Amino acid sequence: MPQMNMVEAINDALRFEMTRDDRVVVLGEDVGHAGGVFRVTEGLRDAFGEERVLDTPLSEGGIIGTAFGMALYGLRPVPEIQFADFIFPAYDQIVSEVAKVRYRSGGQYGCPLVIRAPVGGGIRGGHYHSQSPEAHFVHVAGLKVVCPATPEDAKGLLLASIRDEDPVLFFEPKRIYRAARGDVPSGDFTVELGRARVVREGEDVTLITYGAMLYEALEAATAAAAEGVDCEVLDLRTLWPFDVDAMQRSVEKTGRVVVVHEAPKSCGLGAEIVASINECAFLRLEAPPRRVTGYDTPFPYALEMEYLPRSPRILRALLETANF
Amino acid sequence: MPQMNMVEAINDALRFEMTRDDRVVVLGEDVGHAGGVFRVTEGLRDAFGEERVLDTPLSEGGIIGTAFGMALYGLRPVPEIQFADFIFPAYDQIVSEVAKVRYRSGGQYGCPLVIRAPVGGGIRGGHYHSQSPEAHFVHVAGLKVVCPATPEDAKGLLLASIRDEDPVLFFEPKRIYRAARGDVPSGDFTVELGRARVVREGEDVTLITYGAMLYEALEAATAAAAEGVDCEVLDLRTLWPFDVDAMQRSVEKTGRVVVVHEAPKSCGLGAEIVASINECAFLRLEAPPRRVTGYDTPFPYALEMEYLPRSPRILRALLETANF
Amino acid sequence: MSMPTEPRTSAEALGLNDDGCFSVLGSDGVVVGDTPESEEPSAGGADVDMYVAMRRLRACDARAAALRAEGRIGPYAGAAGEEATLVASAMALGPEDWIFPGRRDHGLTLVRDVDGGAVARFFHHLFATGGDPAKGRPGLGGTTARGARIASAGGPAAGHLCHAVGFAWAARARGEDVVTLASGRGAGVTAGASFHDALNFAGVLRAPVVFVGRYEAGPDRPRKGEDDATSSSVPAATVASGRVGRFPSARARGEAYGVPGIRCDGMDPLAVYRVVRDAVRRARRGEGASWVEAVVHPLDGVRGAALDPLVRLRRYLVARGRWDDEAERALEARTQGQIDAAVSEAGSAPGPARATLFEDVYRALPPFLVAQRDAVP
Amino acid sequence: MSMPTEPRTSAEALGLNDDGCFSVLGSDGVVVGDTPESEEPSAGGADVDMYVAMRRLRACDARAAALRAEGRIGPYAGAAGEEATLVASAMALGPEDWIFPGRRDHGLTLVRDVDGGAVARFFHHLFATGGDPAKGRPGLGGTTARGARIASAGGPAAGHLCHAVGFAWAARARGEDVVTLASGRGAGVTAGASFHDALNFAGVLRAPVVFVGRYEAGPDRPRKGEDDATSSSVPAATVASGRVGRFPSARARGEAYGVPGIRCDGMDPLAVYRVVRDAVRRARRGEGASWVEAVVHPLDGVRGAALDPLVRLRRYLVARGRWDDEAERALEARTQGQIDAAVSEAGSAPGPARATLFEDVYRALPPFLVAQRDAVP
Ligand SMILES: Cc1ncc(C[n+]2csc(CCOP(=O)(O)OP(=O)(O)O)c2C)c(N)n1
Ligand SMILES: Cc1ncc(C[n+]2csc(CCOP(=O)(O)OP(=O)(O)O)c2C)c(N)n1
Ligand SMILES: [Mg+2]
Ligand SMILES: [Mg+2]
Repeated sequence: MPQMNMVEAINDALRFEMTRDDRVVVLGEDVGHAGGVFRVTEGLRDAFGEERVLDTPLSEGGIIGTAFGMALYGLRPVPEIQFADFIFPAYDQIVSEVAKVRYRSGGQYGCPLVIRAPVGGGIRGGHYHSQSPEAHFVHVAGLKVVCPATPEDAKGLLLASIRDEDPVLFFEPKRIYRAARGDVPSGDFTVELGRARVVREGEDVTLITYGAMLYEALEAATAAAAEGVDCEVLDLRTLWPFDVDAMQRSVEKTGRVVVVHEAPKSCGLGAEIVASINECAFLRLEAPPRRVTGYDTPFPYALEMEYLPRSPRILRALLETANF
Repeated sequence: MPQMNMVEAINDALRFEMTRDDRVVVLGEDVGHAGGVFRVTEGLRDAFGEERVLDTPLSEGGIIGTAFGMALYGLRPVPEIQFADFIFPAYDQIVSEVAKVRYRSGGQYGCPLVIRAPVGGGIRGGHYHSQSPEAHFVHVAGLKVVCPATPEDAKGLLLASIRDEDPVLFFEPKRIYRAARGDVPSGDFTVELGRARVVREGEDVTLITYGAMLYEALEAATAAAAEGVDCEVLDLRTLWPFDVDAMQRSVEKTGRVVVVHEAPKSCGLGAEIVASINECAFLRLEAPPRRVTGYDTPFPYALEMEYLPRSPRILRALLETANF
Repeated sequence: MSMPTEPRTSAEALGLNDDGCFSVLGSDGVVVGDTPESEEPSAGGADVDMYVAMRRLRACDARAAALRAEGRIGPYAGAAGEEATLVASAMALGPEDWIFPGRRDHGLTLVRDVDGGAVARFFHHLFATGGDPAKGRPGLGGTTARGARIASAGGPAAGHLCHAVGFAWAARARGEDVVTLASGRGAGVTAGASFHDALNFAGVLRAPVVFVGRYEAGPDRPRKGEDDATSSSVPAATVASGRVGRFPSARARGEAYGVPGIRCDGMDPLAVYRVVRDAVRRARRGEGASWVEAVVHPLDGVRGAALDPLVRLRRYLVARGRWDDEAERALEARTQGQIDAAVSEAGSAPGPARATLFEDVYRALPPFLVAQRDAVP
Repeated sequence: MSMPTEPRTSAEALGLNDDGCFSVLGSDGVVVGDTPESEEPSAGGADVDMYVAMRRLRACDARAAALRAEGRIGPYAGAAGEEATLVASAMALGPEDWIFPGRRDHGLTLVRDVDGGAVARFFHHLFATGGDPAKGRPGLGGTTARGARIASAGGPAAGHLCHAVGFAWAARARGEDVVTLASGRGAGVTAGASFHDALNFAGVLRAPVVFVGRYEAGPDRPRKGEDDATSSSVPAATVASGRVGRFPSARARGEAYGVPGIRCDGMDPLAVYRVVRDAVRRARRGEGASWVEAVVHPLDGVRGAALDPLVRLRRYLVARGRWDDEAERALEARTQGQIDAAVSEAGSAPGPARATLFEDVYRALPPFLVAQRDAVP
């Protein structure tokens, strides 16, 4: 199997699907001629032409609104938002139009599109190039939200997302765009949406995370093991609808849970995870579920490494939870 | 003390503060000449003139962006969004600009404005005139979120919000705009932000809610009492930062909790309430915290009364929680 | 047909004013302006159909307003006086063309009456019954009629304009000869930021799309600091409620995006037909988007009453021997019969089943929604 | 000063083209066009100050680019070639006037050097030290300088334009004689939906605001289906990276909102000065907003090199005996001294203290943030 990084895996997925299905269209700021600021769409315009890979004006509302129309027509648009921080000008289109059209039309229309956007910090991007807005979309009925942590999942989940009949927010953790490398099946390959992956089995504490924080979590789990705490690490992969069965199975075993994400804590996805676990595994809980997350502040440039929930913070929470 | 409904109380607060503080400016769609679709701003334009009460073009992004500039100048703008459902075109301004300017400017600038918007269902408003988007704002660092349930609180919280140095989302439950009536202190009167109100004391289950659902909750609490379950009902009033101490105090006493809100369940404010209670009162919990909320669907017109978490649904959750 | 030297009524004044506001019919139903009689005034022979559709819309609208007054349906925003724009713009399209309706464009479904069921569906929508094509979910204005090639109206005033652009572009990219029309009403259409996106993207993508906005000509009350922006000769798209905005010419609005703009008398079906049909032809030729402003007046005002599109088109047809009192009576009877039947059917039809609450959030019902559904007491 | 009949260089061609793109200085530093020499070319006597500020900006920018190349600072977007627009537009304001900067306008802080500390603050910002006025939070482009009456730049390309409108309106409503300038760079300024809101609200509110957008004249590579929208005589605000957009005249852009628009040579400080100063005067007279497009070219390209604003203004000043090599050497030495000192200070200054992470989210630290702060390991 070829080794790829995340960027290559996503590019490979787009290339594969654009070849297989001529309804797939890529659009966004600088995705064509320039190949995207992170080179994710590199070469696609040369390979598929200007009618399949569209450079658009710099307006996210226009990008998503236009993609909505393409999807209604029957295409499979894959718009890119250059940084997830800039998805908010398109928020009304996503919340009021994309998410609702199937429902409001009585099922007459669907809006199968995949909005790709790099998320997360740790690359000196600063205040407006580092945020993780997934919870803003989980709370919106009608959307699916995906966030891969490995090149293999990036390809498999992206292909599954494009083939899904519902709109998907596909968040790509940019900190590991190149740092994460691994085997990626060539050709057709999908990873079913809605299934978490047990990345590390363990008995003592369940550690639930996704995206770039998977690696911090694994580092913390290794450190915890050295202290005699055996963590089970779950990579959610699909953030909504998330795999509550996998969480329940793990917590039934461990009775303890720590959730890790980069986004601010309050009303973040971690809150929903904790609340859901309360609903499905309350009697098994032996310690209060902990959240190790970005702080409830805007994203800071100079102090980003303090802001991110890195392994020492996770480790501390793991040990406290294990010893509760 | 004069009796007022919510509309009158809010109008009274605006009138009082505009008289007291000439920096207060009201702006929005149809707020001037027409007095607002719900008549909340009625008479203000005649009383204070066109320079204090501005009819704006129909563009929420423009309304909030312009209000931002007014606030930076030193005014106290109180923009109205005609229905909270239409706040999303302004979401980028609120999330990327209003919420972040104090932080990103190193504290050089603040953005003291109050965004008023009617929320909630139950008035046959349909898909786009019924939503409750509070959680979308709680997750954004830098914002405060308020939602009164009585005319007295409406006045007192609005005056406190306008005098607050930080941006406040002020959500007005439109279902009780006229249905809720009560004594409202005349003249100057504030209710401190961040304090919940114990509306009904009880020993068995803590019922946490806000806005129009307070009345459904009270109805359910009365019904539960008839079945021997004694509920303590908390009206949060300020949704962010919320009064975790009040919740903790109550749950320490009851050990059981039910949260009620109209907004969709997943990643709603209820999730944060449950997660926070896990953090502060885990050992006291005798039953899984329950959420009785709107469903994870878009807001439906015909079936809105099924969608809303009305008292029978709340009652069932109360009894199950009490008997867990 | 020669160009008259003097405008005869305010309608003619509109037709000839230097803002390019175009009209064909005078208030007396007589053709004015520079229209060659050969083909244009008859709207390609569709003028009788247009009249029939306008009558149907007027009658349905009146019944809906009455039902609202009785409290039998929820909020209803009427279309009286706007029939010319709704009907003529839809009929200027070919059957393969698509329409993206706005929040106030429910009347469009009555024009594209593909299988004769449109009147019934209209009232099922208003009563939000189980027979509502939208399953009772949006409430008024959530127009959707896939069978009639009508997309799904949302809530935000201008949100759908970009959708039409993407749809139009997609159809062209797939080699289909389809033109897409985006309809809308009110100052929100142009004030909304989506207007900017839609015209910008339409210009850049050279999408075969026609935007048609209906504007109420306001009280022409000059507002502080705006006296230069509105003048009595320029119908100002301001509103009785006091909503404000600058009102440049339609041409100026479009020019910023490389999209030609034109303003026409929105109560003149033949004018709307011609303007939209020209824009449709332009789009079909691959020349891109157009922006059409159709000026309407409240029918219960002096100006609006004088410009009633039904009166004008009827006079025109009668003068040409294509319509008479008998035809009118027959149409009236038929239409009222349809409406009575539809109201009695929809008015007593059950609402959507409770389980439908959870359908169509996603294509398939996910387990967490199954759980929510099954937990319903 | 008479109007030359023939353009001499491409700059002059810009100055005279029928799109209204205005210039004062030729590439040789000689005044062209219809400018009365009496007052205008000297920029109200501020031309030497302008030159000094431009030099300072050029030197700071070069040093920043070098620091970036060394990896000592984060991403940096330079301003080489754009000094004329940044400096002249800021200097066309009075000291009581305000500036709302965009994401690429960090150079503006170097112009309004109110207390001599601007260079040091500039580098503290780039090094994101504890001495950064923005406390190291935004990273590059988060320009903020309240003491210099400069607002706070955000991230979204056009988000700040409305802020300037509200601020300008507020100042006028409070009876203050303040004009507000909103600055921005790139096609995102006009493509962003906030552009539409800002110009619409500015027009409606008749706000005393001046919008100045810098556009890179692109490779003039005609794009499929766009050949009529860009022509060699109209500097197209397209970008090397392939970003697309329609490029109407500045006049057409503004006209849709009742806001006058003008395009000028953004590498010509005297042209920018005059255009912005006229717009500022207009705003001060209560006549409302203006829209200014300043066309710039990459300095490392053929066209940009020929139009280097520093070269042109220096030639102009030397020809008038207001500048010479000695002055240049002294300025160079002084500027480099300031920069060296600033870089050595900021380059070794500590970053913001960890506790500052939690400050300024709200005016006062709420208990839940105290808890988060105190839990930091
Ligand atoms: C984005 C958005 N904001 C607000 C509304 C609520 N709304 C519906 S109609 C309307 C007034 C429309 O005013 P006007 O321009 O007079 O239109 P018309 O009366 O011609 O329909 C408003 C504010 C909306 N539909 N969309
Ligand atoms: C709303 C928004 N979307 C995306 C970005 C990210 N972004 C920053 S600069 C830029 C490119 C600007 O392109 P161009 O029009 O060429 O401007 P210039 O190169 O002249 O700065 C983009 C996409 C942004 N700042 N704001
Ligand atoms: Mg109106
Ligand atoms: Mg560029």
